[in-house]
Amino acid sequence: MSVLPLLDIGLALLVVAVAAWTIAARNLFASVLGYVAYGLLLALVWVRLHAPDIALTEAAVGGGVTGVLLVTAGKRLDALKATRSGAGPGLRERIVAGALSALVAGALAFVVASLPTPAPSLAPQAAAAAAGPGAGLGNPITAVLISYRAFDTMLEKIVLLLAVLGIWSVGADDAWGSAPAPLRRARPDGAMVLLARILAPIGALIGVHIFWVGADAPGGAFQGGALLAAMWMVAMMARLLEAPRIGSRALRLALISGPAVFLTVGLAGNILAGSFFAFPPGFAKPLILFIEAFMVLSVAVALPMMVAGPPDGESKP
Amino acid sequence: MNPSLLAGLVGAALVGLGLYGLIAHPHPLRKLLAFNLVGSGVFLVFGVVARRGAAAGYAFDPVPQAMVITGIVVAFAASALAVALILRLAVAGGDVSLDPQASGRRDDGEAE
Amino acid sequence: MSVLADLFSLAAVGAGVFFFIAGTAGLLRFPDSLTRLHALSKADNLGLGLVVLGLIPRAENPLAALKLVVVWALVLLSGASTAQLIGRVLRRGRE
Amino acid sequence: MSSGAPHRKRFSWARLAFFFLFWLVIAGWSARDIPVGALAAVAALWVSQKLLPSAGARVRAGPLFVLAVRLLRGSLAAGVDVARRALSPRPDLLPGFVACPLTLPQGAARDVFCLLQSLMPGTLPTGAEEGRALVHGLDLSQPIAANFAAEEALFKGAIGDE
Repeated sequence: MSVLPLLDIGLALLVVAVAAWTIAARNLFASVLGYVAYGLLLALVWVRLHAPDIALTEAAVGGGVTGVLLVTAGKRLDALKATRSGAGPGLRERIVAGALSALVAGALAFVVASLPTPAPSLAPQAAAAAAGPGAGLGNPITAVLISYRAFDTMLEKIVLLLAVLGIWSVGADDAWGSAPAPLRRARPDGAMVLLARILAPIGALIGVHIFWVGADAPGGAFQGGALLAAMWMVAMMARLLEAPRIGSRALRLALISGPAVFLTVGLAGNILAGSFFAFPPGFAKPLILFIEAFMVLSVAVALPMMVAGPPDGESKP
Repeated sequence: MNPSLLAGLVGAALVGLGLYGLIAHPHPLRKLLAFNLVGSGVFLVFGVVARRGAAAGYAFDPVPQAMVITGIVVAFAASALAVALILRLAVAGGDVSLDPQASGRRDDGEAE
Repeated sequence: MSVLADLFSLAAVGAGVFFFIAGTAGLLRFPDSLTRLHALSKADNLGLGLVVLGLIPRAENPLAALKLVVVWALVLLSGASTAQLIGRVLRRGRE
Repeated sequence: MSSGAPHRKRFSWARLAFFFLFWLVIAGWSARDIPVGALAAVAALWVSQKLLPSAGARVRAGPLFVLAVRLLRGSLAAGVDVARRALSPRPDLLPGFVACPLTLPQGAARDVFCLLQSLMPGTLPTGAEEGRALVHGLDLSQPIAANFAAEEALFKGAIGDE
């Protein structure tokens, strides 16, 4: 019984130490590796906060996909031989920055320690949403995402779309419509290829499972989609698949399918159930799963396209 | 010390560490990493709020938790956009300096 | 019967923990990154395998037991693959 | 049996069955989930065929069983070996690289073989170059190259590549 608090404190110290390492590390690569480890440790903290859904998202997106994004960016910078980044601030500025950061952290810690009791909570409303418009969902977080705060979730899908568009538009003008550069230039090692060949189908299967159980248990469209995205990226890193041309119609349809279906069902709710994003009684769960299936597709396609970066005009499909 | 207070303090420390890295590192990718630390610290504080708001039969308040999930994905999208801009800066300027004096070739970056 | 199963679990999990500790000892004591890689991949694979073996009698049904084996197989696959990849990077770094 | 096409089809069924069983293992048995599991298995099969088209290797049960036993025994020996070296008063090591000739052609079979070798005692392949696997050994006083060649012959027997 008394081991758990010690484990908590150990975990907390470890998370802060690894975070400090990512800041202090000499080179970018070491820092990124530290960040991936940090993401996985942070997922454990989320588990301790009774937030397994966030833990899954943090492990997949915060640790894995962000790690691949940064490692790929570092390799591309190396290839550009653009390593000069200017001098850092001097010792005096560092001390001032450190003191100010400590002040901010201290103030935040004070606020956290003096949060009001009893804590304000929207849980009753969420419970009502899970019982009412989100009927049949055992996972309150999915109920909140798709029913109670459906608008936020839909706009977040549009943010993903905007980010992809923003990244594509950063590319050179004459490269428009072509494929992004491959994630790795070098020929991959046999061990990497084998790992991708075995892991990718199994990971895809697990991704579908996480999406499917998300209605009633930890998991859901984001987590499942992020896992599928990670598997696609593993296959791209092994050079078994290449990123599609950004002009591809299938790619564009997949990208917009999530928000489009979400919006269409929302508008249909206006007519059939009386208000925007209201689900007709009795159809809530199948409709929600229908929306989520397309959200999975959008997330699974959007994340790798963001990592792959702007079209590069060189790689022929 | 209960786990949620501890996690809140960790969140505060992460915000401080990230803030320092954001100011102190000259390399934009390192700045981006530090900024992600700040972000996850804020999420953690939000998670503490969610944990404290346990009510209606749940061990947590699902609303902030759902928003953290949305937040993580949006933060990733922002990071990916930042990476694309940094790489473009490197292609255009030949280096990744954010210091306008340090880079001589910045102005003719458009002429490719 | 259940006492026997408990004893089996205890022995297997204990042996697994022993190999984890041995792997960590190797990580700390071996002279270079390549030898440390051996220590981690081999001792921890066996350690996890023994832990899984010890937990199998406690699984609710055969599918749950198989799930434990699957976890082990996935860790084995990813551990062995990344060990080879890291080893390659280290070898290239030496040449 | 000699033509490629029916063989390839049979092999796909085996993979499909594997993925469906995998679904059952992670999802548990529930009648409501079975259709989704079947769909997921088909999706996984599609991914798998895309990344590694079935080559039609004639896997034989007997040698495969021998291989599996050797693998399990090898992993056990590898763990014990490393534990002994790590816990002995002075780490008992003679590390170094050995270039072992590979007769398996480049491809999935060779990659699987290298993966298995990385689980064996004292050896860690670190990539292949020009038909040779560069194996890192913990103890160069052991016959690493000879063991490697013997294991490769056994492996080729198991996958039906004589």
